[in-house]
Amino acid sequence: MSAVQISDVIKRYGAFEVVHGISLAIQPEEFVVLVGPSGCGKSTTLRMVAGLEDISEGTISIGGREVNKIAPKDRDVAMVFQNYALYPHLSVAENIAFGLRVRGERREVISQAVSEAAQILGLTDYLSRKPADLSGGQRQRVAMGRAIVRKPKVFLFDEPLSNLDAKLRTYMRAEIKQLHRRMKATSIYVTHDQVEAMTLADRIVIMNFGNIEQVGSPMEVFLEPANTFVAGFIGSPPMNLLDAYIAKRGGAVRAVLAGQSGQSLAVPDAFASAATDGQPIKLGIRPEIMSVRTDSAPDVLECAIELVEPLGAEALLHGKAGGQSFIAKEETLYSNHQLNSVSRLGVDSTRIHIFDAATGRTLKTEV
Amino acid sequence: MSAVQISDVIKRYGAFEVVHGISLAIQPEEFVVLVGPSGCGKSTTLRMVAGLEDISEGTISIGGREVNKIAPKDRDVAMVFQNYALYPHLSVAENIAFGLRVRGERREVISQAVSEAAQILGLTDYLSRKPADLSGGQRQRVAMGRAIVRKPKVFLFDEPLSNLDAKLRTYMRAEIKQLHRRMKATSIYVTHDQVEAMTLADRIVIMNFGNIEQVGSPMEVFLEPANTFVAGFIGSPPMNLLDAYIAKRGGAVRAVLAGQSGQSLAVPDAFASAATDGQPIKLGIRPEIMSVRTDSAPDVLECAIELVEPLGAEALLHGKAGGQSFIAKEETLYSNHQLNSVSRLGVDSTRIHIFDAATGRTLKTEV
Amino acid sequence: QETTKITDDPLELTIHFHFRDKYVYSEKWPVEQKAAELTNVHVRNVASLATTSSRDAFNLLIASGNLPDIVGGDASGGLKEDFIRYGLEGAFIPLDDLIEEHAPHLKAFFDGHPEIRRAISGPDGNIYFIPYVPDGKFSRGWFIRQDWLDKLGLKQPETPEEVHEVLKAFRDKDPNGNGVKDEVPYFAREEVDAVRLINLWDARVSGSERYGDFAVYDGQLRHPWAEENYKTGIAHVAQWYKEGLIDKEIFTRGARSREYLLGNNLGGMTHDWFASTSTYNDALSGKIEGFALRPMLPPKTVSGQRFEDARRLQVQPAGWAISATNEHPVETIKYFDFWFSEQGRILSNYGVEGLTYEMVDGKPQFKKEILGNKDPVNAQLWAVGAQIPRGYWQTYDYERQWTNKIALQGISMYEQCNCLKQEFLGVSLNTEEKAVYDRYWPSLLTYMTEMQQTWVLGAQDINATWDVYKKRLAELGYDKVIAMMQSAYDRQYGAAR
Amino acid sequence: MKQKFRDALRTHAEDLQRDWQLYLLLAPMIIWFALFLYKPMYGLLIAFKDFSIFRGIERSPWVGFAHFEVLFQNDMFIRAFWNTITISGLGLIFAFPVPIILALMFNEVQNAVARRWAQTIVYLPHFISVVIVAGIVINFLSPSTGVVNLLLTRLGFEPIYFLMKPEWFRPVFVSSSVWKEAGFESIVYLAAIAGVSPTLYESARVDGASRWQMMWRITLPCILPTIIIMLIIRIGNLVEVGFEYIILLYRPPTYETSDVVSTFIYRTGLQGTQYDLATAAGLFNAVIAFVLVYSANRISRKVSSTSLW
Amino acid sequence: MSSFNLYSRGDRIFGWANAILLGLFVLSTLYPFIYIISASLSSGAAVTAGRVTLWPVDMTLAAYDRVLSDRMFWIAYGNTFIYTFGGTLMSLAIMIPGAYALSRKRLRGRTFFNLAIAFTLWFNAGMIPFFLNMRDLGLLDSRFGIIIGFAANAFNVILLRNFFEAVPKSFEEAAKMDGASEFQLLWKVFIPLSKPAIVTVALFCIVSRWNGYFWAMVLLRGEEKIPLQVYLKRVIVDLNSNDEFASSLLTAQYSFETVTSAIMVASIIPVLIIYPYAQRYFTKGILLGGVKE
Ligand SMILES: Nc1ncnc2c1ncn2[C@@H]1O[C@H](COP(=O)(O)OP(=O)(O)OP(=O)(O)O)[C@@H](O)[C@H]1O
Ligand SMILES: Nc1ncnc2c1ncn2[C@@H]1O[C@H](COP(=O)(O)OP(=O)(O)OP(=O)(O)O)[C@@H](O)[C@H]1O
Ligand SMILES: [Mg+2]
Ligand SMILES: [Mg+2]
Repeated sequence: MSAVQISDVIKRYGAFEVVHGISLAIQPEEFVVLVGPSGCGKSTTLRMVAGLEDISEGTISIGGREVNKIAPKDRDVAMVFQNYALYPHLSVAENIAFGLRVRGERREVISQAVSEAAQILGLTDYLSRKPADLSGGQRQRVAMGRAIVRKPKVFLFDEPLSNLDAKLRTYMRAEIKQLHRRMKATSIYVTHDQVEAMTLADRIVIMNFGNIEQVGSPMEVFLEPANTFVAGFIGSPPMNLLDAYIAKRGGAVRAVLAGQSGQSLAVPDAFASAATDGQPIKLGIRPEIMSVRTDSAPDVLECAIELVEPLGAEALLHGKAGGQSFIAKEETLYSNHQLNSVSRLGVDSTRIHIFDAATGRTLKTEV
Repeated sequence: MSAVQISDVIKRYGAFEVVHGISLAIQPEEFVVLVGPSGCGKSTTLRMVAGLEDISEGTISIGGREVNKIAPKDRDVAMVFQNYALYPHLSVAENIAFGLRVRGERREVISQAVSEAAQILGLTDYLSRKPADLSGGQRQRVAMGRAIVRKPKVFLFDEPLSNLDAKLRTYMRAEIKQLHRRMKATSIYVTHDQVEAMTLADRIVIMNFGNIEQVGSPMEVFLEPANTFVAGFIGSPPMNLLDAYIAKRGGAVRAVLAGQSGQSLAVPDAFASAATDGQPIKLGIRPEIMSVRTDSAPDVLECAIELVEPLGAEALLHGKAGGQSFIAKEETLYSNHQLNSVSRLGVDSTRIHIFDAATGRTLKTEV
Repeated sequence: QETTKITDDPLELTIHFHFRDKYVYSEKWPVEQKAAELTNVHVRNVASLATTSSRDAFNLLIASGNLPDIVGGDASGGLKEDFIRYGLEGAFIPLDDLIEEHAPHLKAFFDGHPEIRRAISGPDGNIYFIPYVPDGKFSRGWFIRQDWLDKLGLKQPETPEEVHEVLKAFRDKDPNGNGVKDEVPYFAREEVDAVRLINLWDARVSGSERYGDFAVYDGQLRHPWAEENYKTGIAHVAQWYKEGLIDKEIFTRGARSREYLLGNNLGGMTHDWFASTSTYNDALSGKIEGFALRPMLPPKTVSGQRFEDARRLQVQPAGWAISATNEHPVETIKYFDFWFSEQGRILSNYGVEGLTYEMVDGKPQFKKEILGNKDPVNAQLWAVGAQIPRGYWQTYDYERQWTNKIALQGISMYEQCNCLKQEFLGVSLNTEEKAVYDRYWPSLLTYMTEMQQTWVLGAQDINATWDVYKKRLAELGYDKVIAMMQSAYDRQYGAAR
Repeated sequence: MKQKFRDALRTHAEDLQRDWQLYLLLAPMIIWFALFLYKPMYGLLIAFKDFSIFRGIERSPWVGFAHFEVLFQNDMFIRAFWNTITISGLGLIFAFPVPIILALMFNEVQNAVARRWAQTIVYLPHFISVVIVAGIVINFLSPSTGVVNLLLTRLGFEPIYFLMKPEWFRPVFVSSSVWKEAGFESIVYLAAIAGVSPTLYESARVDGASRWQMMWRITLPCILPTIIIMLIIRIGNLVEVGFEYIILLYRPPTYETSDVVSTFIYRTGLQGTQYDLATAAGLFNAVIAFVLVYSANRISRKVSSTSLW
Repeated sequence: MSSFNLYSRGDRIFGWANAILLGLFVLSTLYPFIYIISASLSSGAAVTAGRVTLWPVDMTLAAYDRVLSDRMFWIAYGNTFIYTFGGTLMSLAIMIPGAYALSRKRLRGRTFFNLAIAFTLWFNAGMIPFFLNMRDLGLLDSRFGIIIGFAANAFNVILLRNFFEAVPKSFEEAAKMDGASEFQLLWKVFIPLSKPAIVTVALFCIVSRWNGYFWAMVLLRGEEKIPLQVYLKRVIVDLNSNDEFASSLLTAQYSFETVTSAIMVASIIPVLIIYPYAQRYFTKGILLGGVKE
């Protein structure tokens, strides 16, 4: 029995359909991350699970019980909001206690639960402060405290870290991960940040325009993107997707860049079988498999570098090959290359991806 | 003659001093980024340059002219605000034209300038919209349009990208960089995001608690941090700073981790000379110089990995060595290591940093 | 001794009685306690003490539909029409039969004063309320600064021309001797008196003490402000106003102008209440050397007669009535009758023996403490429940006792002159007449008032606009109103004529 | 079709069930409005009846539109009506902007302490009864002793008997009303101004705007929605001018410009206690007010997308 | 605003011009207040003679003596406090929950109720029907009638509603998830969050209650129930009618004007005390502009 079962769920606002019949089974104790661009329906889906939005069609079950008509408070779920929704007039302790208090729990039970939660989250010293006197990370933790104090079956998170700065975000996501390890509660986490998705998820659900594009473990979706959308969404900087076509010459299958240059790369076997000669494709090259060290790479692209962004240990090279823009990522810590003057980049062509240009689907056949 | 000269500037709010006498000379056409944690006085400094705050002591000159008593509008500067400060009741075109309009420019001049700016920023199709009908990135561009249309001597940016999501931020910062190339105007840019600082700056100014900690090119501050603060601030994930002490045995100088384990790393010559035996230090190890491939590394740390965060092409390893937490960064695209079970990490000890534990200053001597 | 007890067992009657915008009936009044002791009828007030408008209090009582046994008091605009109107609608019972059978004193009074009976009768000829019947004829008269006259060597003016001369002298010759031309030759507190000078040209200000009332000219009802001599009068008054003989601010200075102008030794001549105006002689004697404000006879008019237009109402549109829901109409009328008996009259006029008055030679005489108190005697009497507008018959003697000598002299001077104009006592309108009245009259009165002041102030010239004025009156329904009033008048007073 | 209807009914029932607590919270207020504002509206029937206060509403006979005819055939009423419109129209033109201007001016005061004091003071006249205000006005404008006229004579002008000149009534009335109420009314705008983001001003300063320009180009447009709402409310009151203050100030010679519907009714009502006529006039007013507000609201919604409901 | 000296010349001139103009306006509004205080402290004769223009003339406390020694004044003062605070509490108790319910977009019938309430801004039945209604409800001559009869008004409801609408949605949702009922949500979340609006509305209620007299006069019977403003009215009537004979030039140190002024001063004082507290909240604002944008 899955912890949360979403079956053919459709959501309409008036005549406008924003979720087009998605299905998803979430296992107990699983940490599932919904990821996708803004407006793709992540929050809407989460909110339907929470009971904050009506379900237009389909069913959602929690712990085997259909909850379509059940009020949020009776679903045994807790939610952490993007803006934390902390009550400014209540202290940290009161904020955490709020859920128990309105349910009329006894005083001792509440204070016991609050101090436990505070302990877990390291908030013990701040219990009497007001939210306004807390830092962003502390606020975030209070919001989590409000959720965990109720010990719900399912945790819901709606972009809980997006109001934090990068440093704190890195830190808090590790905390969330550890918290999940400890509490072992089923969690659904919404974000549009793919780094968060990758680092937190047991399984990632990639959504786009109200549909699920792919479901899989972080490495699965990174290594085997089902389509150009997923390929472009997972990974940072994103996979370069270049217009190209298939050229089959005897046994050799190569992907030729569109345009004048006629440069080409060898196509790995997993893709080659499904490709037909002359088929227009999207050639997917991750920035990481491009390298200025042309010696070790089997294939090489002629290119012009337009902008170099140093990031410290690595640098991003913005360039053009055959008239098409791409980004390459290069470790720079030890190297002394003059990155601006590079004109050839090695590509590990065993790691490239081939997608059908028309449908965007991967040409990979199961291996 | 420098474009902007800040000399011994102090800022007090009442009796509370928030900027403690900083000096900085900014060259014409230079792009300087002020970076530092929240509340360190970046915005205050920028606002003093803009003329939005009084200068308590010291002087600021723009283009050789002291501006301490000069109204913002007469300083020939333009500013882009974090929340864009777009006038909600004006269209995009009117927003961009505002600065010219209030200065009583002629109609033709204005419309010429607006359409030029719109062209540069790709806003031509949106000129008649209201800010409320724009996406975040578009609003950001309008804010920039407002600045560039006036062709000021100095551009000031106060965290202009922090309201955008990660993807858009990456994109816009490349745009800003290109814009700067094109306009060649002196720019001062405030951010607390070190990636932005690294990618945009000609020179980075790192501030902390109202003081300047270090000024230098991005690679300088990355490779040669002047103190633990800079070391911890620049680079993502940040440099690990472990408590250790110096052990000089004959010619060999090693940094020994505090605590029971007694593990040690060789100290590079540049630091060795300034170090005294037994001196407590902070041992700085960037995540990038730690590696599971222990073969190629001269030094090795025994450790326990507690959490692995896969990021796709690489993974972050959260671990402990001699009881002290650290983060290591590992490329994972080609490797099949079982990262969880790693117990030894190689460290490129030629790249480590040594800081005095008491002052936090680097022990590096000029080489 | 004839018993005054109306019932053997004490009877309590409820009353709504709100008057002078602030007082209500009170069981605590000594007069009321005395009356209760004598009649065994106890009257308990239900009127609101909170309301500061007797008119509102009355209307709201009616609106509440919950009438006590007795409804009475006064209100702005008078309650006569209300008593009659709601009497006709059934709220108050007609009193004629009850009076006939149970109220000998009332019967005697009405028999002796048929004009009053007619004046308060409804259009159906019935009496619906017992009125407050004032006594005494003269209310106001002319006053002039005799000391100024003496100083300037003038005598009291006898003709319009002489009045003109005197006022001009007051204006020009610095009678107050302060070297500044700040004298205000003629002034008045109230709007009626502001144009009182038109009397000098035989025009009338009002047909009664009520402001802007109709007047009877040889049995013909007309409005004085539509008469030719009104035109002449106003034209002259406007001229005098222009010459600065009349207070520039006569229409705006308001109720305390007398206090101000006399107190600061500025005012020369006025037309005002005898009693209160005379008191200024005492009040200012120490302050202004030789101050002498004296009553004078009305000057002769251009046609050579002498008349006074202002007089006391013979009957006030106030009093009390019996509600239809009253279960003791007989006892109530007997109670009303009590106040018209000898004992009742003394009680209602002088208060309680030993408290406010003593019997001297069989006549009530106010005690010294009362006469010497700094509060006016009438105010003291109100406080004990005497001289309040219940249905009672006033006797002028009460006032004579505390009116100062100067006023009394003035009044007797006017008595001798016998130049008082007849009063229009008002008519009771039936439904159709009332509809005509309501529809046209307020606008007519507004317009006439508006024009009166406009002319006096010189904003328009009356000679130039008189025809327009007459025409406009006709448009506003003047003729209809007059015709209606005439027929009502004929019905009500026809028998008497 | 039937199914659809049943579905609709079901969702209705579900909504009711889901939100029963909200309805419970709403109930007291709705009951209050029904009981204290809507129930008495039954009394508007008076306008169509020959109303006798004693007989009550039910038992008074119907007269149809007779009272309205009486009103419209009376050119005194027509005059009063136009005077009402003119006076409140002038109020709209002159008195409406003053609180806005005041609020804008307060906003420009830098010293917080001075500003708070000034605000408190400006707010005081609201608490002074109209009787006293009228007294002060009369006192001030008196042709012999009034300060204004003393000033005029000192400057070599003829003194003016303001309260007796029809052409002066409206200026006097409107300006003294402003004097009394503008401060209190500015509260609303001050609050709206407080909601404008300060960075807009900083940005404008850097862009080169003067304070004057900022006031015009930023503050004012930003509080425009509030202004419009207040304007709509005000437009609804265009046919209302309270009689209390007018009665204290007007004199027969100025009736020409000062007599308004409420004073007309006051006089008519007082003389004849003609509640039916007064109600008819009130109903007429209300209908006009409603039409005005409704149109203003619509126009505003179209033009500025701000509206009251 | 700390960059005071960084204004250009034009801006500084503007600032001064603004300050001067505003100062003039402030002085002109301050004047009647000063006048009233001075009048209340002057002799009746001086006021009547128009000799009081700015400062008290013939300084005397007679008027205050007359007012403060009247038992009725204190009763009326007490009543005003009862009506003001009772009435304001009642108003808030009725309008806050109602406005809250109306601010929830999902509420069925919301548009209808909103319109019905806005309608009453311009349309009311008039005095007599209202009075008859109060009679039918048995609320004549009752303190409760005064308190309940004027408890709500459309303007304040709209104001509160708009403020509630502007409260971020996630507060409501978070509390819902936590299991709060609507009542708890209102009491524990919305009311604390909406303090500025509530204080503003409370002030409006207090002010109108404090100043209101007409209906108290019409609806109340007993003297022991009247509020201060009615008392003031009565004193005005009282002093006016006594005037007829007593020429106050000599007899009394106080007069009509001085006594009414004294009462008015006494009645303004509590407002002066409350207002600065309330003013702090205005900065947070009436979200009147937030209507359907
Ligand atoms: N109340 C609503 N009425 C109409 N459309 C809505 C409503 N709420 C959301 N939508 C629309 O539904 C779509 C999905 O919205 P949703 O909030 O689920 O997106 P999201 O994936 O969470 O995006 P984000 O990352 O920006 O939060 C969007 O197109 C949005 O405009
Ligand atoms: N008006 C003010 N009055 C008093 N202190 C202030 C004021 N403005 C700023 N400060 C204080 O000055 C210090 C520096 O503020 P500043 O805004 O310059 O920080 P910052 O570096 O820009 O931070 P952030 O990244 O959060 O914008 C902070 O401690 C802040 O609290
Ligand atoms: Mg979302
Ligand atoms: Mg800042």
